[in-house]
This record gives sequence, structure tokens and C-alpha cells, in this order.
Amino acid sequence: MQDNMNVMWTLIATILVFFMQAGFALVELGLTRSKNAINIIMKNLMDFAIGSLSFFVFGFGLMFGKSNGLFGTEDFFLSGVSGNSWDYTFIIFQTVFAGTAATIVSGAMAERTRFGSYLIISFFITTFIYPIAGSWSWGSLHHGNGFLENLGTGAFIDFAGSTVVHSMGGWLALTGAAILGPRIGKYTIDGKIRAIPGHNIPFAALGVFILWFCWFGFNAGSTTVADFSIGRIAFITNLSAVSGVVSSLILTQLLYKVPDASMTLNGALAGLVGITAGCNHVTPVGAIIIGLVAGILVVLSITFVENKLKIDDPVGAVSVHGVCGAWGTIAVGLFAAEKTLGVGDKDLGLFYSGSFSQLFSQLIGFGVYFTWSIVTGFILFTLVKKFRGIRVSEEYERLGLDITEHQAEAYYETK
Amino acid sequence: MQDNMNVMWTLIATILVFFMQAGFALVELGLTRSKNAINIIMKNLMDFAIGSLSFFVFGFGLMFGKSNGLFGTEDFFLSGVSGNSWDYTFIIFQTVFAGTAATIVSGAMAERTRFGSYLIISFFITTFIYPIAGSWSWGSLHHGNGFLENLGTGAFIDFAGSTVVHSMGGWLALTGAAILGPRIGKYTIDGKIRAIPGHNIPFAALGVFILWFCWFGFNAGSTTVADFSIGRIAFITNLSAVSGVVSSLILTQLLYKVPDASMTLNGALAGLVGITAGCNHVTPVGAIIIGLVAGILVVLSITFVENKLKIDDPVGAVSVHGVCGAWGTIAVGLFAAEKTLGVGDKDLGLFYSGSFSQLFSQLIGFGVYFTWSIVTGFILFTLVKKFRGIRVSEEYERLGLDITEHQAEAYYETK
Amino acid sequence: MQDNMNVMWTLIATILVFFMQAGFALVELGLTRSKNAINIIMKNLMDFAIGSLSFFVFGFGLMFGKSNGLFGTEDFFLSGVSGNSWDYTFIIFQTVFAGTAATIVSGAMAERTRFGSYLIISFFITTFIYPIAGSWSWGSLHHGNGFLENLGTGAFIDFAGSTVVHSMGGWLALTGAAILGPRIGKYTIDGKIRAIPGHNIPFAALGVFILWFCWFGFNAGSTTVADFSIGRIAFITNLSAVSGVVSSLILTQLLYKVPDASMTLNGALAGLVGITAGCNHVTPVGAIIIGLVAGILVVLSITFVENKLKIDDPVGAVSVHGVCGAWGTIAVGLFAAEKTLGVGDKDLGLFYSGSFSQLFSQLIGFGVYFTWSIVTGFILFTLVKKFRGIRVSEEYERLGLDITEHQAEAYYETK
Amino acid sequence: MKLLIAYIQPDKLTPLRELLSKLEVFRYSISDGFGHSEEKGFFERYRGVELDVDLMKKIRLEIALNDEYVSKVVDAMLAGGKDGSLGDGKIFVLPIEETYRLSTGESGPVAIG
Amino acid sequence: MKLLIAYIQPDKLTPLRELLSKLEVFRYSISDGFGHSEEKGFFERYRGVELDVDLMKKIRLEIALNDEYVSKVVDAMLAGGKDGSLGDGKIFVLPIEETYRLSTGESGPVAIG
Amino acid sequence: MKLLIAYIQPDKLTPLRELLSKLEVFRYSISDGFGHSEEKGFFERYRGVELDVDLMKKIRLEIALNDEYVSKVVDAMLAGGKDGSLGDGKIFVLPIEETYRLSTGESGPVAIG
Ligand SMILES: Nc1ncnc2c1ncn2[C@@H]1O[C@H](COP(=O)(O)OP(=O)(O)O)[C@@H](O)[C@H]1O
Ligand SMILES: Nc1ncnc2c1ncn2[C@@H]1O[C@H](COP(=O)(O)OP(=O)(O)O)[C@@H](O)[C@H]1O
Ligand SMILES: Nc1ncnc2c1ncn2[C@@H]1O[C@H](COP(=O)(O)OP(=O)(O)O)[C@@H](O)[C@H]1O
Repeated sequence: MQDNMNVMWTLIATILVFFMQAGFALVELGLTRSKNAINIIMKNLMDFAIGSLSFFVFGFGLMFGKSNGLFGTEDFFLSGVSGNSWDYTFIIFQTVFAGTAATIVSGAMAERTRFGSYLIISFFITTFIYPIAGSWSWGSLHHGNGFLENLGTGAFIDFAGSTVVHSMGGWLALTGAAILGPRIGKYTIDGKIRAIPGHNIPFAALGVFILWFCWFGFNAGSTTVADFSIGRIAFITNLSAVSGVVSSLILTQLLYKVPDASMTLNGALAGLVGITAGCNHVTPVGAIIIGLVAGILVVLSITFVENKLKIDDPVGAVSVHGVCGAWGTIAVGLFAAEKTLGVGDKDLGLFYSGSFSQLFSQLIGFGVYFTWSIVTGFILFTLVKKFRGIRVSEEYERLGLDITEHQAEAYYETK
Repeated sequence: MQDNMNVMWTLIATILVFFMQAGFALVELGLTRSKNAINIIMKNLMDFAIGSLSFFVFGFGLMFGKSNGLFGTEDFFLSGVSGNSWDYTFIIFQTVFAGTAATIVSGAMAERTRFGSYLIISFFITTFIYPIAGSWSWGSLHHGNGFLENLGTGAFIDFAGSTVVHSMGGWLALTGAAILGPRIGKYTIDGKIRAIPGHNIPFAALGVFILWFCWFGFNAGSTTVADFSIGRIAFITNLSAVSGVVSSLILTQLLYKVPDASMTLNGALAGLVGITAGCNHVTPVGAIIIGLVAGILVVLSITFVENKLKIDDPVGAVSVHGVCGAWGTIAVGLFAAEKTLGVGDKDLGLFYSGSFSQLFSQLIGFGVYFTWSIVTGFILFTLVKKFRGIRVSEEYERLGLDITEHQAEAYYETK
Repeated sequence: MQDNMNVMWTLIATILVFFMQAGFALVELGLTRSKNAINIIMKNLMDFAIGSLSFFVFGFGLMFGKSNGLFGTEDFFLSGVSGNSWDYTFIIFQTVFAGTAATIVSGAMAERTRFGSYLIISFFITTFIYPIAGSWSWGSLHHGNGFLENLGTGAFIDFAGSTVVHSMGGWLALTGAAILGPRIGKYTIDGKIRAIPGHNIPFAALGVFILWFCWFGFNAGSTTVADFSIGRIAFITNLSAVSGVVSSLILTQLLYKVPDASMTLNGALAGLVGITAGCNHVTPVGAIIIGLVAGILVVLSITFVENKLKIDDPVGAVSVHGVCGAWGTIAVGLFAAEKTLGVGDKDLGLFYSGSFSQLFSQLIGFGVYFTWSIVTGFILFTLVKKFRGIRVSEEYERLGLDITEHQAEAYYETK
Repeated sequence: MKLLIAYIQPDKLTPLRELLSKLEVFRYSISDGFGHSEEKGFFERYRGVELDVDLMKKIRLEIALNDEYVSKVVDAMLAGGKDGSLGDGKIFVLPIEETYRLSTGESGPVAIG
Repeated sequence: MKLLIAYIQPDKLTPLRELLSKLEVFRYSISDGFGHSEEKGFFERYRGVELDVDLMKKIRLEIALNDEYVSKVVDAMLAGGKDGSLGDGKIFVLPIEETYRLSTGESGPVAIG
Repeated sequence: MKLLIAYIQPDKLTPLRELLSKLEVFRYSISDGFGHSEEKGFFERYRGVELDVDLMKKIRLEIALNDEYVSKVVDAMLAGGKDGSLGDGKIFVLPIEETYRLSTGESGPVAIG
């Protein structure tokens, strides 16, 4: 049963996770051109606004209402809640998580998506795609019960959302960016890649610092209980983040002969996304390894997505959230060590228990969410593309979305 | 009686409300020209510095000391407080609220106010105008007792300060901006309006995100008690904020054919200001309606103030804080539904109880604070204008206040 | 014994102190030229990343392990910790403090330090110089016991780290900046000073607001206990900060005829650093005096370091952290008034007790840390200078470290 | 055909553009510049150190004109200079040997537009 | 020796640079500019108030050429203008009386490079 | 009257201004520019993708001079170029047909100032 202290801790975590909207907006805005800065702000603002309302009306019920096995069927409009109920804290806590999943997609679709179409896409993500899939792993946190929570080989573990929030966001971003196609000038006719540098790396860096600051709430808040474990989870989270920074720095030094700032910043996010699933289950050393691998994966994946898949992802959302989210999920099956940590009766990770069963559950989870995101994403983006068009005209893209879609300039200097 | 947990929650809320100084500074700075950026920073910094000191010496006593019916008469210099008393937490909590009221005024007076005169104005606001009026509604939170708390038709309700902090700040801003007159070039000779665009909309957007982040502390912290209600208040606050965003987006789309970024950002603030008075008293649906109306009001009011009243308010402080603060206060008389929410024995709002009495109290409160702010504001601004001059010279305004009043440049590029 | 609430409060403080990394990065970045912005971000990011890892492996044990009188000898790799132990919260809390000390040095060495050499310097600071000296004053917070804690004339008091974190960082910054030498163009051949203005004062101001926001966690969190004292400490901290702002404003008005923005921002930091040692020991009036003096000291010291010592410190780290840290430490010996405050059985400060003994302990502490920092700093910087070179080539310094050491531009405009 | 290069104060650009449109001169180009002349610079101070800023922000105007327009435009600008509506500034007149319009390939006075 | 001043649309800079390198013209200078002409401006709105932005971002190109290169470059640019690869723009040709290379002190056509 | 257009390296502006003030030339204008020449560009990398930056930041100087000053200024700059104090750069000399001072309406050499 929840008490005052757990309400306070969960609300503080909620307030921190809300502020990630500012972090994501700054990262996207900093890594894209100044002629689209206002469009990025509006997409992030509307992501959260539409997400909050649709999650209250519909999404929350689908995700946490009494489930028919596939999705929740009650608690729409938070019906039946009265007095100072825990449900208020729980719904705002889950709302900011849904907002995070939706806003990941906007980064990959930056600089060429029609604003109206984006709002429709964001609505469907926060109202259907995210909540339904979320109910499969987190339903039992409220009135629901997801099938992934009852796998024979052990419940699928995704403590704070490496998969449920980040990977899902990442795979949806992948589909969106693929269907949208690259920005003009990204690839030459003979397929060579042209860099389209962001206009304000300090903004992007401030965004990463804000995300890191809020991630302590994202991970340690997911206990929804204020006990000694929140300190451990915060410590573990930080170890993975710093390891992601160090490994991406070393890799870029080796690959490019210089420490690359934007990749090292992505390394921090990779470490954070990677540890999110297992932050309550792995040891300090496990966290360091997860972070080191994430830092390497993100650098390789960004190059792979750009070169091999020919998908133009301006902020690396697919690599940071999709790929590292998946790695974080699978890593739980390898490094989970509850007994060694002294917080559980047995170690679930392969490296500690020698058993593949938890790893198997993690792979099932990864597969379920990957397929769900790619399929629903494909359907959603294709339908929106057919009915309304998803991409702005070439002329609009050249002039920038600020002037054309919002009749405004981000940095106005009086002439 | 207060306990450790309430102290912790109130202090966390205080820390968040302090950070609103950064939010206001960024909004003002982003929506004005780069030649005045340093002046805006200095005004916001000094607002809080002078405010903190004068509130400790004098303001706190006036607002929360044993009241003679009109203002407090004790507790100056926090006298008589010893040991680890709750009063320390309470005074720093109230200090950051006083700082918020003062800093609202600086936005409306941007780009043309003499720095020295502004410091005098800010001193009188935080030392006399705010605390005296504040004691009428919040005196009983400490040793005082305000007459608005004992109205026959039911105590005036302003849970976190839609009127006490925001409307008061807004009406003072109105008087200040009116007496100051518009910026050079704002109105053509034949009265047509010329836009003076802000130099950095991303800064303004970051400011709005920071304010929204801190507003959870502003509203949910006003319980000064860490119980289950803080979750409800945070959820209600967010619903109104997102509704303000949605309605202002739709209205700008209708009026201007495009979603206007700066107005939608104001819509978020309008929703936040609007819910501040009733965040502990209204239902989720009530919050959504309050937010929707606030989002519409702010857009209409900004145009009205600019066109009809011919008052130049660079950041829309009058509309966001004054008008939406008033709306939030009156809305309590309409939507208060304590019994329906299950947190009180009877519904006070007209729409729930059919009784006009609470609405009547709210209107009294609105009238008292409107008159007090306009009258004291008029006296203060006129006196300062007479004795010291309030406006910089035309030459200073053309060159910008940074170079002339601070001998510095905000964005220096070595030539 | 620690309980859930203390864990939550200490973790919240930790999360706030972590965010100081963003504050320091923005201050340094804003007060230096745009051609070095990315280098500043990378130094701050790596400071914390390397610091976190080395502190976990080695530093924490040296600082808080069972001490041999000079440094700790156990608890490396947090060995022997199991279950949801308090140690996890304690180590992440101390990690972010270590990160703060290291990042102070980067400000003074900005715009001319080789990136690789800086990483080595930062490693040694967080792994040896800071922890060993830290164990002398704070060892007993865990398994250690520092000699400064058992001085005959009364334990050395540095509640949150005016000396342990700030002065040490400041004196190391002094040595580093001295050995590095000034930036090209800072001094003309005949020794006259040339100003090298920062490229973005709004970023620097946002950095100061963030630092001030996080400082509530830095000071009030150092109780590691959530009781009524945290409100008092926060109130006292704020009084000193605002006093620093006011006194530096007045002094710059007197010296330069105009209120100088960048100096007033330093005044806020001076007040914050100054109160850090005594925030749990001094009265409100004591805090105001400490802040007022700090605000004056910082202005005079910046001019002294630049003119007399001919040391080029782009952000004033030596003055803000070194000088004001020392003043804060000594001020405890003057203003400590536990009995007057009603939180202790006797007043330790000279002005209250008439006894010099505590002042004597504070002077010993100041002397120990000053010598330790200058000596170890001198050795470290000279060795790195000899073996690897510490300064970039003149050509690199002219072109800027972003292009040369990171092959990137902070503000890219597509041509 | 002549090329008129004019340096004017930034806040006098709007009055100048109104003057040009009255003379039905609708084609010109501008760019940001900094000028140094007898004009007193700004005194700035950065962290206590004096900073003499003697490069003043200016707007640099380039107007290609056919010969018959040159004196009309110059006289109007000088009048504006005298009555203070255009503030201080300098005008240089340079010869243009040939002009081309990219979109149509036209050359000579007709390409000036 | 002639000085070619050209105003072109910002996103046509890359095609123009490719054209110049084909003509083995490797020395030129560019700067940001704003142009006003018949070209329709942008309609902007700031907090509800209309804002007519009729100064269009342009790239201003300066290429000093020896006489024999002038017509080659101009003709190539006009061709680019016609086929739309270079969009709209204007070219002005001015006489250069003398050119100097700072590093070597060379003057005349050889200094053009 | 001649118009001197000079492109120099950004960090050589201060030495050049000192040189001009020694020659008692107190009126000139500068603006930011980018130059392309044989000079090796920068190698940049953005998120792993190579970026060839071959437009170098330059300062574009415009000095209107009366004829008797031209050779004095040019020779001094070439000397600075040789001894490396002014680095690389290019100077173009163009004819000015007329100069006007806006504030007083003066024209001809006296308006150059
Ligand atoms: N001889 C010159 N060469 C280049 N630019 C000049 C010259 N004279 C003036 N200017 C430009 O014109 C601007 C205004 O000049 P102004 O101060 O009115 O000149 P004056 O002092 O000769 O009247 C200057 O700031 C500078 O940019
Ligand atoms: N007469 C002129 N004087 C100065 N600049 C000009 C002139 N004509 C054109 N320009 C510059 O060239 C740019 C493109 O001109 P463009 O619209 O193609 O001219 P036109 O309408 O005559 O074809 C303009 O934006 C302006 O910057
Ligand atoms: N022919 C030219 N036309 C236009 N600008 C030129 C020309 N030659 C040089 N410049 C400008 O002068 C700058 C310095 O030229 P520099 O590299 O010294 O030329 P060079 O290689 O011929 O000595 C160049 O970056 C460019 O901005």
C-alpha cells in the first residue's frame, strides 16, 4: 500500500521526468538547422500536450485498466477515482513516461515532417501504440496484467522502460524516418553521405545534461517507493552513463583520431538508455560493462543506420533509443544479479546463474516490442502519408519549416 | 504541526519555485531584442536579491506577523525564532513566492526602463505592496489573519496564488507599462502596431519549460504538507497547462491560419496561471475547461492590450498573469467541487452547488486585489517617474540598455 | 542510523549537485569565446565521467575507508557493500561533490589547455588530490577519521565544503592557470591587460541560476538527514547569496560607475561559496555579513589576480572558489553561533564567544588545504607539462580548440 | 550604369528604404558592416577591464542604378542627411561596365531593373 | 582585370562553386547579404502582429578575374541561370585598376591568381 | 579617389588597424566574409561524416582613399604582408567616380575624410 513518502518520491520523479521534454527539445534543436528550431519546439510542446490529454481520456485505461489479455478495458477518464487517491500520482507519473516515448520519434523526423501530420502520428502513439504495448509489461502495476509479465521462463524485466519507452520510441522513429525519406542534400545522387551539422551544439549539450539530471528520476523513481534501493539505482544509473561517455570517447578517438563531442554526448544517453531496464537488477561492475557496450553500440549504429540503411536520423534517436534500448533489455538477461547484490533470492542473469531462461524472456520481450513498433508504425505512417501526406514540399524544406509552417523566425535580428 | 516530511516537501517546492527566476529571465530575454539581454538578466537577478533581503527584514512580518486587520505587525527580521523552527522553511518558501510576483512586472517594463528606478519599484513591491495585500488572504498561514479569509460568503480561495502572486504582478505590470509608454517604433504615428520580434525563441521556450517544471512545486508545494493530495494537485495542474496549449494552438490556427509558437507557449503559462487558485479544489474535467478558457483568453487579451489599450507589453505579462490570474480566481467560484472530488464536505463551485456565495467571495477578492494593485502601482510608478524618471532617453533606447546602462554586450564576437 | 527519508533527501540533494555540472559548463562557455565552446563542454563532461569511475574504484576508499591517519585504506570498489545499503546513496552523494571540485579547475584553464593533458590532470585530482585531503575533514562521515576533525582547539568545521571542495578547486585552478600562462592577447607586451569578452552572457547567467538552484541541495543536503535544519540551512544560504549580489553590484557601481553584470553574477557565486562552510552554524545576520564581504572580496580579487598576479583566469574561478572559499572557512571561526541559534550548546564563533580557538582551527584547516593544493597542484601540472605538454600550440589557440582538437564547430551555419 | 555604395546607421535603414521606394528604386542589396571614423566609439567594461569599442555597427547598401537615376538618388539621400532623418554616412559612386540578369540573360541598363 | 559582384540565392551557392571549379576559377570571396527586388517577400506574424519581411537572404559573391576569364564565367553563369540550376540573381562587372597579393607583393594580373 | 578592397585573416585585423592609424587613415569599413583560394581548408567531422570546410573566415576591408594616399597604404600593407605581420591576403583597387558625406552634403576628395 502506498504512503505519503512514496507519493512524494514518485511525484518528485514525475516532475524530473516531465523536464526531459526540455532536454529532448534542446538536443533535437541543437543538432538541426536554425531554420527549423521553432518547428522542433512546437512538436515537443504538442507531443506532451496531446499526449497528456489522450492518455487521461484513453491511454491510461488501455495500459492499466482491467486487461482482456491484450489491453485494458477500464479506468478511462480515471473514472471511479475519488478522494486523495494514489491513482492521481500514478497517472501523472505514467503520463510523463508516455510523453517521453512520443517525443523520441520527433527527433528522427526532424526538418521535413508536416506539422499537422506529426500531431496525428503523436496522438496515435500516445493513445494506442504505447499504452497497449505498455500494458503487456507494466499492466500489473495497476489493475491490468500483461502476458509478458507471466512468461514461463520468468517475467519480462524492464524496470524503468529501456524497451517499453525507449526501444518502442526508437523503432517507431526508425519506421517514420524510413518512410519519410532523407532530408534534401543528405545523400548525393551517387549515395555518398553529406553532413548536415546542427546549429547549436551548446544547446544540445545542455539538453543532454538535463536528460541525465532527469534520468535519476526516470530510473530511481520507477520503484514508486522511497526506500534505500533508490540510492543504489541512482548510483548504478550514473556508472552506466559515465561508462557510455568514456567508451564512445575512446571509440571516436580511435575511429576519427579526435574526441568527437556530439558522439560522446550520444554516448552518455546510450549509457542511460542501456541501464534503464536493469538498473534495479545489476551490480556496479555490470552497470559499467552495460554502459561501455552501449557507448560503442551507439557510435557504430549511428554510422550503420546512416550508411547501410540509408536512413536519415538527424539526432540518432534510432541508435540511442532503439538499439541501446534493446541492448539494455537483453543485458538484463545477462547481468541480472539480485542474489549477488543481496536484494533478491536468486540471480537471474546468465553470467551469474548460468541459466538462459531470463535471457530468453528478455529476447521474447525485445521481439514482441520490435515487431509491434515496426508493424503499427508502418501502418500509421503509411496511412497518414496516403491520406494527408507526411512530408513538406521541397520548397518548404529549403526555406525551413519555421517560416513556412509557423510564419516565424527562431533568431530574429532587427534589420 | 509540521514534521520532517512536510519540511522536506516544502523545501523541495521552494527550491523549484526559486528556479522560476531563471524561467522568467529566459522568457523575457528571448522575447526581447539582443541589445537589452543583459539588462533583463540584471533586473531578474536584482528582483530576487532585493526581494529576499527586504522580505526578511520587513515584508515577511507585514504579511505573516500578528495582523492589525490590514497588515502584520511582528516577526520582522524573523525575530523570536530559535532552534530548528518550521519558520525558517516557511520564510524561504514565502520569499521565493514574493520574488515571483516582483519579477512578473519586469517583463512588461522591458527594453525602456531605467535600471535604478526599476530597483526602487521592485523594492517597494516586495516590501509593501505584495506583503500587505498577501496578508489579507494568506495571513492565517502563520501568525496573521486576513479579512479576505473571513468573508461572510465563504473565505476567499487562492490556493497557490493566481491572484495574490500572478494577478497582482499582472496588474502592477499593466500600470507600469501604461505609465512607461510603448517602446520606440511599437506604434506608427497613425497608431498601427509594428511587431518587435524577440531575438531568441528557443531561449523563451526553454524558459516556459522551466516555469512549467517549477510550477509543480508552486502548486503542489502550497499544501506545505506531503500527503496524497500533492499528486492530485500536480495532475490537475498539468491538465490545465496542456489544455491551455491546445486551445491557444487551435485559436491561433483559426485566427492566423498557422500554429503560432510564441502564443502557444503563452497558452501553456496561461493554463498554469489559471489553475493556480483552484488546483486543490477542481476536478480533472474542471481543470481542462479552466485551461482551455485560459488558452483562449491569453491570445485575445494580448491582442486587446496591444490594439485597444495601446499598452506595449513585450512578453504578455498583463495577459498571462493579470487576466488569466483573474480568470483562475473566478473559476474557483464556478468549478470548486471538493465534495465531488471526495476531499471536502461540500462543493463550493456554482456549477456543482448552484450557490453563488463562493463565486461572490472570489469576485470580492478579485476586486480588492485589482484595485489595490492599480492604485498602489499608479502611486508608485508616478512618484518614481516624478522624482527620478522611469524611462531611459530615446538615444539609450535606440542603442540598447546593455551598452548604455551596463557598458556591456550580451553576445560579443571578437572583431 | 539512516532511514528511508534521509536516503530520499540525500539522493534529491545528490541529483541537484549533479546538475551543477551543467551550471559550471554554461558559466565557463558563456564567459569564453565561441571558438572554444565545444572544448569546454567536453572538459566538463569528461571531468564528471572520469571522476565518477575513478572515485568508485579508488577515490571513495581513499577518502572514506578506514584511515591510516593520512588517507583511507579500504572500501575501494565499494567492496563489502551488499543489499540496499546506505553506502550506495553516500557514494553517489560524495561522487557529485568530487566532480564539482574537479570542474572548478577547468574554468581557469579554459581556451588554451590540451584536451588529453586536461583529462590526466582531472583524473589525478578526483582520484588522489581531492579524496586524500577530503578524508582529513570528512573521513568520519563514513569509516575514516581525519586529523582535522580532532584538532585540540576544536574540530575544523567545513559543513558543505567551502574549503574541501571550493577552495581546493580554486587553489588548484590558481596553480594550473599560473603554470599554463595567460591566453594570447590577454596581456600586451608592456603588461597592460586586454579584455577577452565571453561570447554569450545569457548562457553564463543561466549557468549561475542553475548553480544557485543546485546549491540548495549542496548545502542543505550535507545534513544527509531530512530534519527541520534543512529549511534553516537553505534560508541562510539564500541570504548570503543575495547579499553577495547586492554588495558586488554596489561595489561595481562605485568602481566603474555602472552595475557590471558579469561581476554581479560572480557576486552571487561568491555569496554561495562563502556560506557553504558555515551554513549550519551561523545566524541570518551572520549570513548577510558573510555574503556582503564575499561579494566585495570577489570583485577585488578578480582585479588583483589579473593585475597584480598577472594570472589569466577567464571565469574568476580562483577568486570565486579559492578566495571566497577561504573567507567562508575563516568566517565560521568568527560567526559560528550554535547556542544563539538554539541548535548547539555553545557558540564557537569569536564574535559570539570571544574565544579564538575555533578561529584557530579554521586557520589551520585553511593553511593545510592551501599548502596541499598548491604543492600537489604544482607537482601535477609541472609533471604533465614536462611529459606531455599542457598548452596547445599558438596556431591551435588562434584557430580555437573546437576546430583543432575536436574538428567541430559549436555554432555551424550552413553556407 | 553606376554602383552606389552607402554606409548608414543601422536604425536609419527604414527611413532610407522609404526614400528609395518614393523614387521608385525597388532593387538594392544590404549587408551588415562595421565602420571606423571620427565618430566616438563606445566605452565598454568587461570584468573590470576597459574595452574600447570603436567599430560601429553600420548597414552597407549597394544600389546599381542607371545613370539618369544616380543624381536623383544621391540628392534625395543628401537631403535626408541634412534634415537628420538619415543621420551620418558616406556614399561612394563606382562605374559599372556591365550588368547581367541571371534569370533571363539580359544585359546592359535593362538588366539593372 | 574585372571585379565580378554577383547576388544569388543561398541554396544555389554549391552549384555555383561547382561551376566555377569546372572553369578552373579557384579564388573567390563570399559574404551574407539581404536583397530587395520584385521577388515576393515572406509573410511573418509575431504574437498576432503581421510582419512583412521583404529583405531576402542572399549570398554576395566577389570574383576578381583577368579579362580573358570574364566572358567565360559570365556566359557559364547565365547558362546556369537559364536552366534554373542557379535560380535568380544579378551580376555586376566593375573595373579593377590594380591587384596586389599580400604574401608576395606581386601586382597585376599575376596577383589575381 | 580609389576604393581599396582588401581580404585579410581575421586575427590580423588589429595589426592592420594599427598600421592604418600610423598612416593617419582613420576612416574605413569592415565586414565578415569567407574566402576560397589555394589555402588549405579545415577538416571537420560531424557525427562521423567528413565535412570539408574550404570557405575560410576572412575580414573584408573597404578603404576609400584620395589618390595620394593609395600607394602609401598599399606599400605599407605589402611590407606588413612580407614580414608576416599581416599574413596572406589580397588587395583590389577600384576607381571611385564620386564621394558624398551625408551629414554635410560635401562631395569629392574632401568628403573622403
Ligand atoms: N574613407 C572611407 N572609407 C571607407 N568607409 C568609410 C570612409 N568614410 C566613412 N566610411 C564609412 O561610413 C561610415 C560613416 O562615416 P561618417 O562617420 O559619417 O564619416 P565622416 O566622419 O567622414 O563624416 C563610417 O562608419 C564608415 O563605415
Ligand atoms: N539594381 C540592383 N542593385 C543592387 N542589388 C540588386 C539590384 N538588382 C538586383 N539586386 C540583387 O540581386 C538579387 C536578385 O535580384 P533579382 O530578384 O534576380 O533581380 P531582378 O528582379 O532584377 O531579376 C536581389 O535580391 C538583390 O540582392
Ligand atoms: N581572385 C579573387 N577574387 C576574389 N577574392 C579573392 C581572390 N583572390 C583572393 N581572394 C580573397 O583573398 C583571400 C586571401 O587570398 P590568398 O589565399 O592570399 O590568395 P592567393 O592564394 O592568390 O595568394 C581569399 O581567401 C579570398 O577571400
